[in-house]
Amino acid sequence: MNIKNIIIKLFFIILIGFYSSSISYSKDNIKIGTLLPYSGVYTVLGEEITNAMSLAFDEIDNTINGKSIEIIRGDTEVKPNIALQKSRKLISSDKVDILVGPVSSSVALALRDIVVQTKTPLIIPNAGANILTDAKCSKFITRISFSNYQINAPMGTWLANKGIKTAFLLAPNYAAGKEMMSAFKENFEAAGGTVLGEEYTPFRKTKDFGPYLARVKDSGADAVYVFYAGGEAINFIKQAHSFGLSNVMKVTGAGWTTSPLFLPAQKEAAIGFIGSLNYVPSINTEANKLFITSYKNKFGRIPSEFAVQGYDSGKVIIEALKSLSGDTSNKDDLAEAIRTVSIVGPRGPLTIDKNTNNVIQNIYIFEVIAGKNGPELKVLDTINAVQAPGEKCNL
Amino acid sequence: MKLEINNISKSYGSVNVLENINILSDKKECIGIIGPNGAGKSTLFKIISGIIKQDNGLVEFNNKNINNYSVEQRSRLGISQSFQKNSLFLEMSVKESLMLASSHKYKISFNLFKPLITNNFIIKNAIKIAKDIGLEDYLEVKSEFLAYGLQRQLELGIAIASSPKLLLLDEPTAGMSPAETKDIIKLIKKLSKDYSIIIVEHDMEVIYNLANNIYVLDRGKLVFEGSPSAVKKSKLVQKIYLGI
Amino acid sequence: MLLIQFLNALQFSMTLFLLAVGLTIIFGLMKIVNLAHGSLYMIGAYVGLSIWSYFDSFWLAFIFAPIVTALVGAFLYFVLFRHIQNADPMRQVLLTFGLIYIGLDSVRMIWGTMSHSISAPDLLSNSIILISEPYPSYRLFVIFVGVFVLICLYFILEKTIIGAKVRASVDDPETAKLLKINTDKILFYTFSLGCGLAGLAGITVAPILGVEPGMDMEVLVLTLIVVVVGGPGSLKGALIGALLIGFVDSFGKVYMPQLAQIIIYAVMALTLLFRPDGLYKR
Amino acid sequence: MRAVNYNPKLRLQIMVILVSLLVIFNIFGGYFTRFFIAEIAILSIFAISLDFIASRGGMVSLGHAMFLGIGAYSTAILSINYGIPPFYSTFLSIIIGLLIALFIGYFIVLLDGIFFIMVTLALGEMFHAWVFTSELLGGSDGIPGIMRPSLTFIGFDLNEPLVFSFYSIFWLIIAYYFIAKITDAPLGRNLDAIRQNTSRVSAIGGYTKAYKAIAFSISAGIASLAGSLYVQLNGFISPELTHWTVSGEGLIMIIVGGIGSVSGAILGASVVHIIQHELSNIISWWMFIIGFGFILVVLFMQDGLWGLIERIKKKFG
Repeated sequence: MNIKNIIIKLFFIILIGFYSSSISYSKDNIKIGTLLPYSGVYTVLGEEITNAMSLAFDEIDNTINGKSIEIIRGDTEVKPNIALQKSRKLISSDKVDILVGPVSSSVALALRDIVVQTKTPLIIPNAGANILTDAKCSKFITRISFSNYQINAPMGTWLANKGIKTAFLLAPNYAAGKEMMSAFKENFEAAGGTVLGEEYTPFRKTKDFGPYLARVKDSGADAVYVFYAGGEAINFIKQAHSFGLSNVMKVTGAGWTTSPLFLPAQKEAAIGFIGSLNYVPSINTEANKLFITSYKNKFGRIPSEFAVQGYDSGKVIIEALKSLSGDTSNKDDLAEAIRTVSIVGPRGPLTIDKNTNNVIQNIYIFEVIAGKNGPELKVLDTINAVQAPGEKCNL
Repeated sequence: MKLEINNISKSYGSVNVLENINILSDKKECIGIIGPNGAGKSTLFKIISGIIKQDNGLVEFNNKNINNYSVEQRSRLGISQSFQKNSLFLEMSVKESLMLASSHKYKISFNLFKPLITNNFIIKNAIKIAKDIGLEDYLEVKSEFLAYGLQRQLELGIAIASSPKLLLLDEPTAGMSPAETKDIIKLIKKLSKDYSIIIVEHDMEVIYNLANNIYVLDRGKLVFEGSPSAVKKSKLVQKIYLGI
Repeated sequence: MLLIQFLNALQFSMTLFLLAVGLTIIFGLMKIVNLAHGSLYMIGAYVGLSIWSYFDSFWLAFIFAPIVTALVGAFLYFVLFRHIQNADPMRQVLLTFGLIYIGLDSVRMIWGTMSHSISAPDLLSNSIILISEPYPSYRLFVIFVGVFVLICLYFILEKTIIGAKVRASVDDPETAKLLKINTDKILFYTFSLGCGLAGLAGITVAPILGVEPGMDMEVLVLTLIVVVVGGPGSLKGALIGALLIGFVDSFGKVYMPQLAQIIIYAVMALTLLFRPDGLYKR
Repeated sequence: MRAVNYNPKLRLQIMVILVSLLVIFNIFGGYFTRFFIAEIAILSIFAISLDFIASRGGMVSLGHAMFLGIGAYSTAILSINYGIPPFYSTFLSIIIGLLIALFIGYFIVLLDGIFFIMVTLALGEMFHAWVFTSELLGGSDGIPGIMRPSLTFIGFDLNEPLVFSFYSIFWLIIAYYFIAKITDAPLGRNLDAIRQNTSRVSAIGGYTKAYKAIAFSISAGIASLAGSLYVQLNGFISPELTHWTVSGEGLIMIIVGGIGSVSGAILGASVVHIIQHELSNIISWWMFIIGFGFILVVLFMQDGLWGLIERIKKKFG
């Protein structure tokens, strides 16, 4: 037997394997492709979003006008290049009708061109880069979550009006961290506040905030304004507590810092933190209570704001498809249907900004207080229908 | 060829390994350096070949101060060495090892595109050397599969492939059986017609057979210099070696 | 402020030392650069997390997490490292690279992907007032653990027969064999000890730095830098390297925040430019 | 570091088979497959660059993703900020990578084994940290909207996936040819000798530092080429590409393929990339399996797939 034959056969087997598996056969379903992290550091966000979205579909028995809804998962691994690869597979091989994703902004920016070129509607359930609904906006990209500006800007005005005169800013050194701080700073200074200093910590490499905390304390500001997520949020809050930061100034920041995902680990160290976010579990509406109960029943834990964003993405998809009677053949119509949806979700009323395709939503300003089962988020104030600017976007 | 070693000293901490060593050679000859273990002969060898630097003194080659020359630069001047422990290119064939060893001499080593194995001149040179060292039957054999004695011969071959002016041999018979030793002595004798050689050895019989001038080291000092017959007669040398 | 920063730097250095010392003795004895060292640190923290949340006792976790990690190390030694001892060193390094992948996914499968944290024991959960500034007493405890381990290791290596045997095996394995020192046994114990120290580091800093997937990679690079700067295989080097990197990093963050990301790499590059074998060559 | 047997003939045979396979699948494959083929071709170029210095000169680099990044970012910046046609920016990127590596190489190539790994790792991490926060390079979000070269004047539209895949395969062949040539040339053989026994090459008068520095910069140039093609394929570049684990994955590829065989690197890149893609579609703990498989290869397949092919070939004559 010839060596070449063996090698060729071997390779055909491997390659045919990968080729055939990338072809999908069912044609009648409505296919929703997700581009979310299912491995790597953000896995928990990918799971929350997918879980909650499937919950929304479950409520209508996964069918619209006789067509069943199918979720096809694409694992981005939080790497833009992998996400691109997966998006090509979902769009060309699986022929999905709508894409939902991603979690991080760099991945969203990487996906931007391919979804616009292939006219595949993309619903963003988390990534917050301002530019996605500004200079890089498109009618095929609809953001259900937030823009970084949207969450932080109200807080600047609010804090300044509550008598905070000076602030120190602390955030991870990457695009989102900087966008959030500049949104806060702009509005804080416009309302008469002064920023005494700002520090950007190496992103995902900072575990010990000790050196920075000493610096923040030294500044003598009325408040420190921070944005952290994940392990960094837990570490920051716990370490700030152990250094007694809250004794000398208010600890405030973007609300993710004390997300319900991290509160069980932060415990009483988080008490006193004032933050702003587009969702807090204690919102007192029927829609929210219902959502929390059904999510808890199915997945065994309290949903986070990420889950809410996933759930609302599902809701938006359902409403859009209903308005088209389940017909997804015309991509332009589909995109138009998505951006004209308005719903009332767990976080309150949502509409899509016609000019930018960014969601218009309430922003909640909350304080972490001691509750019966550990710390809770208590709403201090609600800023209604906050819009994000997008002058460079012409839709 | 002229090699001059002038007042070389070397110490490690408080231990003087070499003290004021002088060696002069200005003709084609075979110099032997002997001494008991710890006499400092290996250190002297390494200083001549450039592996380590002396603390004091001067090494001159063809009237040129080469104190600051590295091993590579000394080799390019024509000082080539073989090692006490085999130092071969184990994954290469005998032929290729020898070709490589001469590639620097003939200034083709920076060539990016003409395959080494198609360079006829270098091949001829390698085959000639293989004959000289008695490995012409093993040209295509990988070095790692050669018997130990043959590896020792290849060790010499690589050293002479760049047609050096001075050949430094560090215990060329180390670890060999008496029969193999005989072969290698024969080989070095043949080579000494073409090259100036310095041999470091603790086996006196080998040196008596090969060298025409012998330097005897003891505890870092040069204690005797002379022809093999003079060394043989010297009471001092016998005392050092045999402890009488 | 300066005192606080000094203590922060010292505490970070001691964490690095706990990690680096295990890596460096393994390197000294086996000439293996164990890239999976960070994974063992992570395992220590996670095992500690489980013990802590099950028995609600930090001290139990503090004692047993390093032991479990050492056992994992012993297991790895028997299954893998024993067999590749004489293999090509590069191959050994790459094999441990495969272990990183396995460690990452194993932790994810067993403990999930959430970030967790461990509470400091009640005894150490308060702050101590140092010149009118509160300083968390747990951080002082971390410094104490580092110094304690340092003293123990020094004592074992310099004053006991076992230590002498280890040193002999590091310096000259062939002579050690001639002296009938059972190098296999010594390798086994020191390898496990090194892994256990990584686990100890994991559980010790968990109340400060938390427990989360990906924590292995963060410390791996830092630890490797400490070991290389200090001089692989040298206990003294590990200490000096840890202090250097710890202080440069902590003070760099405060006084040169723009360079915070690259300063330790620069220190390492400069060290190796001028001392290619690290600060302490064995 | 041990390399596979030096065997130019088998090397060429495997290369021909692999390229034919890539071409066949490119012609008959769909949209996704074609992109996938282009990715494989580009990763193969990167693997070749790693393989070259690991096997010729014994330099295992954990910072080579830096050069991937240098190629990618140079291409992006040159074509977006300076309006240089993408085709020429590819060439310029290669030269930039080459020169930077020559400068770096001058300082680091003589470092021994593990020290070399560590310094390349440190340099790579420094570069990553810098890119991650650099305003010019788009920071953590990266740079979108990078154009592909326009070859319409000779009738090729590179925006077609089919054509771009062929374009990538074309570059793969060039890279292979170039590296294979150097491997066989006196320089390549000397580098191989350096890997086996550096001090002896010094003793016979070799210019060890110069050889290694040249090899390092050639390898960096090839890696830059891969980076340049990669950013043109995706139209996007972000700092993730420069992380040290990317270099690590490259090392996995060449170990699986067989170190020092050039075409083995391509084989390894293809197999690892396909398995990775397939596994991550099926199960979420694919890293576990990859890691386990990698350990098995290191333990039991000393020369990787190349060694396997060699053995099969021996068996069947």
